[in-house]
Amino acid sequence: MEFGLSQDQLLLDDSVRKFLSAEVPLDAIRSLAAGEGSDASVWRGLADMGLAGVLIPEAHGGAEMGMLDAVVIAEALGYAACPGPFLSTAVMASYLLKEAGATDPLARMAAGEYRVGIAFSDVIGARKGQVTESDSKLSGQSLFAFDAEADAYLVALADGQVLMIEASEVKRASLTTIDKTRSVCELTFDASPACLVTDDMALVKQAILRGRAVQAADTLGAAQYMLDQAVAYSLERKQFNRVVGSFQAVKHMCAEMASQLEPCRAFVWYAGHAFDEASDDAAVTACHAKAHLAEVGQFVAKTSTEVHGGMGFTDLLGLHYWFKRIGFNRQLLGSPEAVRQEAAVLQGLCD
Amino acid sequence: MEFGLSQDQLLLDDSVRKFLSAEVPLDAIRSLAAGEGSDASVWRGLADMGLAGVLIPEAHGGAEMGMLDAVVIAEALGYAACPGPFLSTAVMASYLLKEAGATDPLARMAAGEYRVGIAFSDVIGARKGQVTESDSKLSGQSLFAFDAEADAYLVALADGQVLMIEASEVKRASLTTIDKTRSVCELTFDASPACLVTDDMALVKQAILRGRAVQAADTLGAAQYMLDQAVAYSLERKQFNRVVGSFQAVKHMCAEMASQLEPCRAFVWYAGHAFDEASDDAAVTACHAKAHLAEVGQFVAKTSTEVHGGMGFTDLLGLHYWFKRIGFNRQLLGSPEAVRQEAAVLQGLCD
Amino acid sequence: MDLAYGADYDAFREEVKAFIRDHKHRQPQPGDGLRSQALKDWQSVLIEHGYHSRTVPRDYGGYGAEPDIIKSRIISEEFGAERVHRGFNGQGVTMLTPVLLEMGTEEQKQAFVSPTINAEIIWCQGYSEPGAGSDLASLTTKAELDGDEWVINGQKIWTSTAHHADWMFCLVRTEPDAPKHLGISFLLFRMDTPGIEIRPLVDMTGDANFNEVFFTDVRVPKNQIIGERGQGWQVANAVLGHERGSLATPDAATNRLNGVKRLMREESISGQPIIDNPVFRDRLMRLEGRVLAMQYNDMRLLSAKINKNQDVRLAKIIVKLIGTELRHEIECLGIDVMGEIGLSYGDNPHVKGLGSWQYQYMFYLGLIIGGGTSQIQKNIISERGLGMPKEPKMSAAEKAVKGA
Amino acid sequence: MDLAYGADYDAFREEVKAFIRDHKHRQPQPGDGLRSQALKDWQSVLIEHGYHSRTVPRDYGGYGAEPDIIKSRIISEEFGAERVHRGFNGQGVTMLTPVLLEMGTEEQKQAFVSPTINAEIIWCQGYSEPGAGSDLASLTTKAELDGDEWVINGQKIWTSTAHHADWMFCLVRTEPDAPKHLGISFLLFRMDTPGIEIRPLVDMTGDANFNEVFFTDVRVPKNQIIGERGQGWQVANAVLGHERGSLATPDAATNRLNGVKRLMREESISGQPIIDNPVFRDRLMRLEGRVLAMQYNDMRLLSAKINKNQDVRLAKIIVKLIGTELRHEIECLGIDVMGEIGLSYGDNPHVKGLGSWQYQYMFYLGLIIGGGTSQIQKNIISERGLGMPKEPKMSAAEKAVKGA
Repeated sequence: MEFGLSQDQLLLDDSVRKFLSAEVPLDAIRSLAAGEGSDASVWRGLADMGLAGVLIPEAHGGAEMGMLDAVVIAEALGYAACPGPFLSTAVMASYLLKEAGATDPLARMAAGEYRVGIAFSDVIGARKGQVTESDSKLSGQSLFAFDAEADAYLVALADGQVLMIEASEVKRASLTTIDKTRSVCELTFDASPACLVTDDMALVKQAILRGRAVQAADTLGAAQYMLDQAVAYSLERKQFNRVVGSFQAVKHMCAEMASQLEPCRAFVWYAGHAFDEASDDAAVTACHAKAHLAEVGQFVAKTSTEVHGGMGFTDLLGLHYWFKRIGFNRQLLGSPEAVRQEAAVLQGLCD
Repeated sequence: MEFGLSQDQLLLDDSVRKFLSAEVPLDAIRSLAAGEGSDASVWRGLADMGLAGVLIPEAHGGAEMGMLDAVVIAEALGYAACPGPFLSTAVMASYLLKEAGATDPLARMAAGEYRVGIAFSDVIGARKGQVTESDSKLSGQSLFAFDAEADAYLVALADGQVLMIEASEVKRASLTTIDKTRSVCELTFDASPACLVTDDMALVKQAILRGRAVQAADTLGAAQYMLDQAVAYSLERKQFNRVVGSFQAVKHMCAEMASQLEPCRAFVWYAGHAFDEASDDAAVTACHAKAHLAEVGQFVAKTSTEVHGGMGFTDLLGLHYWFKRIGFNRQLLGSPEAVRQEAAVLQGLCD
Repeated sequence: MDLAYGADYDAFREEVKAFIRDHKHRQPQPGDGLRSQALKDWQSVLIEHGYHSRTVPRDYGGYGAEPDIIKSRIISEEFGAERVHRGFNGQGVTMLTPVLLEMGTEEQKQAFVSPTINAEIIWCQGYSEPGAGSDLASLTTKAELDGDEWVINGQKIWTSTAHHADWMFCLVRTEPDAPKHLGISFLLFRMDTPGIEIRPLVDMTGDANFNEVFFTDVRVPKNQIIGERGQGWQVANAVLGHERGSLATPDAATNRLNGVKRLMREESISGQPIIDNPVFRDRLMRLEGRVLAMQYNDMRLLSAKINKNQDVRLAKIIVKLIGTELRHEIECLGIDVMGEIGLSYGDNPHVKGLGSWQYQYMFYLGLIIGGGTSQIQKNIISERGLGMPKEPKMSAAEKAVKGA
Repeated sequence: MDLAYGADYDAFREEVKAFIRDHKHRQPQPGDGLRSQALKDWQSVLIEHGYHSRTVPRDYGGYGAEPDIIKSRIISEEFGAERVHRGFNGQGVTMLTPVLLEMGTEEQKQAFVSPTINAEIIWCQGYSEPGAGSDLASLTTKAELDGDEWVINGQKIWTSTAHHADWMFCLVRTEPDAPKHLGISFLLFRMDTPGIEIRPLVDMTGDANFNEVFFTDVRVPKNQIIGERGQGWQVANAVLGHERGSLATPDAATNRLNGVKRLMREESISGQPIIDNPVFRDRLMRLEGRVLAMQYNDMRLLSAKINKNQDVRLAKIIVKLIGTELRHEIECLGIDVMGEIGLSYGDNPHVKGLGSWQYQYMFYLGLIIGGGTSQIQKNIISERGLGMPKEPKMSAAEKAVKGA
């Protein structure tokens, strides 16, 4: 019995973190946020390490690892506030295309050469007007698709059909959100030709669940970064002739962050593992992990900013990129309330 | 423009508090909790001061004061954890009988000689089996009636009928609750003769709303007592060679209690005043005051106990009587969730 | 309890209403900046009618009325209800003018009050420093007397209007050997004095709501000091309290809460109006209860100002702590109810008229921190409000160990 | 990640199951007390089969197995699943026995271990004092050597089984002039020694879960000491850590949460099953998420014990803080969902099989406070877990001012 990461996973974690700390310094995030540069080279680097194909079978050029590996990677990506289409291409689209037997794009995806975005708004929480399909042509709007630089999109309709459409076939308007380390867009379809991938609603749901587990890990990583920064800053910064980290109030804020965050580590590991083992509780666990990390993440994001005092509010330390990434994760693929509701439905506690 | 208590109200507050601190020492509460003694002499004393008839017209022997006065009294009663049928007889029953024109019992109620209890379970949150009426005879059970020593009860049926029944006509089983400063019982009716007071559902609702405003004030008083005790104890008790009240963590716990509690003072004043002025917002305000004080009260009750350390957990200081009184108020006449739901309904935000 | 203002005040309210009706069309428009003639004209009209600088003496360009809190409140209510421009109310107006009137020389009053309230001089405030956020007494920007001039070196931070300001009022250390609180002076100087460099300080919202200001051998005439040398701390403290209360007004919280309520009624997710979601509705109601508590607390404070017979010390010092936190949480609900669309920011078309919940969410986190963090607020509440002991100071020996 | 225990352990589990199946009928019944023959017999059976005192050497009456955390876990799981009596596990068994085995003399081990694990001697623990709740080092109960006897005077508090106990293991100050931590000794004595008075300490639940114990010239033979004079602090600390973790097991939290879930499905208010109330359901789900986090954290801790290759320091020291708070909140939901009926207590018929939420709600508040308040826990977490500085000590001068 061993509950924890294997040697391989520890090595994976270590190598991803080393790569990210070299390749995604704060300056790189700033440039991207300013609309300069792109995440292309970072994504290629991650792909070279096998991360773009984490869930893709070896037969299709992937690394054929598991969801626990994806969770380990996501935690490292969150810690670094790393941009790139990991959630969309490497997790959700890879899973869905593989399961649906639409294996054509997988090799290019694993190589980091083809990015597939996710346009699931109609399933996650539809607003006025939904996307409709007629004769393999899509019409309407998908309000919130990620990422904005994808080469193609998987579009999920309310009835569970998923179609794939080349980016060149749609009108794409980039959407500004709080989080500049991720990109989002609005897609407008006008009888745009698309290709049916599956009409199995269960696959859509499973893809979303896997996305949630991975997102929980991303939030854990980002929150851990904010906690680490808060502790370090509090031991440097002085007020009233003492380092602020010697004040009981500040110590307790850090203790509260650590106390809430630390158990999340085991939680997200299990959330990943449960998919790999096809455990009965995988779906409920993914929902709970996502919702729980949304709440803990919000607490840590706010508290760490407060520990940083005025500096936390400024752009100078760049702390806000992590604050916003945590905020982004909170809403993406369902707000905590919506996701908890789903956890209840999955247990048969309500319809 | 003056938002606050009048000279008369300040005098009232002062005299009630003086009376209570003399007549309701901790030992008296202990005796009552042990099932020894009764609240009879205290209630008679309060009645002599006009408190039993606070809402009863002078023509019927009452003091003909207003809801703001009732709120001032309730805060003092809560501060002292004073037993007695103030909420039931002096507020809810007095209001309801007066408005329904059933004025016969009012003089005896004002004199403190006749206690009228409240059996509104079927309206507040019915469990299996409701009370039914046929030919002015009641059958069924009312699960949660207060107080257990009443001379008569007002029984509200789900359809809004309110009947009055003499205690001698019902089977009464005393119910143990956490709060020993209040008494509750279960009433069993077996074709028991009762007297119709009103069939106006609006009167029932108004009586409940007034009860809620008064309860909010009671919680405020009890919570203020717990805060005062926490501050005083923390300045006496030493640990690690310092009074515990000099630790920043303890100071901040007290600051948080005070910060949440202090605005509640103005809030409950207004909740009382709004009824006196028949303001449009009286009903919503009463619900909000009740629910808000339930949450703030719970926070203060827990935090004050923690500031007292192990002593807070023991019976030695008797602090738990206030803890439990606050807990009792939280549930009585509706849990915070139920009451907030009603605040939403009153504003037309839902059905 | 008497919530009516009385007949005289009702008449005054009618006056205000009439003024608004008659003059509303002359107010500055959204495009009009700090330096626009439109703003200056409007400022004059307001002062002339007593709706700005109401209690500033006529000799210094004000309206010269006796202080009357209820009239101020009525003006505030009516202008607020009609969303009429309140005139320019920068830090020069709200913070420096009271200082000048109370502690300035006759010459200083003559020179500065009228241009300040007429928006002819825009001021910025130079109090905070990087090493002295919550701890103003340890500021290190110094000024040394060299002949007839102060020579200033050092740095300020959180200077909100530095890039627009003509002048700064500033705390500097002039007596380095005096005890910390006694070595500070309150100086005034022009922002175009050589040696001043302004760097905008971008914050988490993406805007530069604040600046850093650097001083290198900035020379200021000796007489541009308010109060005596070394008394700057007392001069500044006379108005600091004013700032803390104003960060969290319950009216604004009520408005924002009603904004969330409107949002929840108007927007739907998956075909269901958000207001029909009982979990969000419960959060809304919970916040409404908290807003009401602060609203009546505020009425109590107003009443205490008028009637002066109540002890509201505690009710007052908790406002910043509770009010900023409450606003932050209201904005959070505004985000949460919108799901993924709640992430919209900046030029995102979904932000539209809904108000930028994310912006306010972050800005109010800034206010929770700014003007005394929540930790400092809780210290103050426990010490001044509840009479608990101050933090024990470290012994000299320990300072040597922990410091450096 | 490998959550299977493996074939050997699966076989062991079958053994345990078989034992339970065969012996279950012999377990003590609810009426059987601490002194009953039924309990003693059951204790013998458990020890004989290795389900109690498993790692205590055979020479001292134990089963004499090597420590095996997984086997312990399996025993725990199977006994838990079948709700089988675990035998007597008082403080003598859990806290004194490890101390005796590690630090007792051969004579002491022979004299005490076997009767202790066989429930023939019931022990109580005398650590806490009224003046030294979270601060054991400042305890003042003193023992002076008079010839061949210690003479004890002073008072203990929070002594949970004092009224049932035969013996006490106790911390007393024996070297009044030594530094605080170095002047304490660890003594054992009979509870019927003259001069001992026990007063039950009723707590907020209404029960006397604890006692106060007063000592007046209590004479104890000199050799009834564990370790050396003045080493009592180190002796006690060797096992104190063990106590803190055990107050908040996630299994119990899961059970209680499932209890609330059952309650919500079975009970209705105003004709609506409580589980249909979305606001309560959301609270339930929120708590479930928190319980799951603690459950997997616990698996991680278990794994670290087995595999010894992980740093779980932080994961371990947060358990008491988070676990007790979580339980308190679970109990609160159990109360809230029941509305007015949730107030039921004691002999109230509505309490019935639902479990006494109010009792546990208060009892867990006691546990939040007991064994190191939340404030102490947060100090420990920040200092030992995050490497933040200790509270600065007050200078001697200030002590003089604040103290006394």
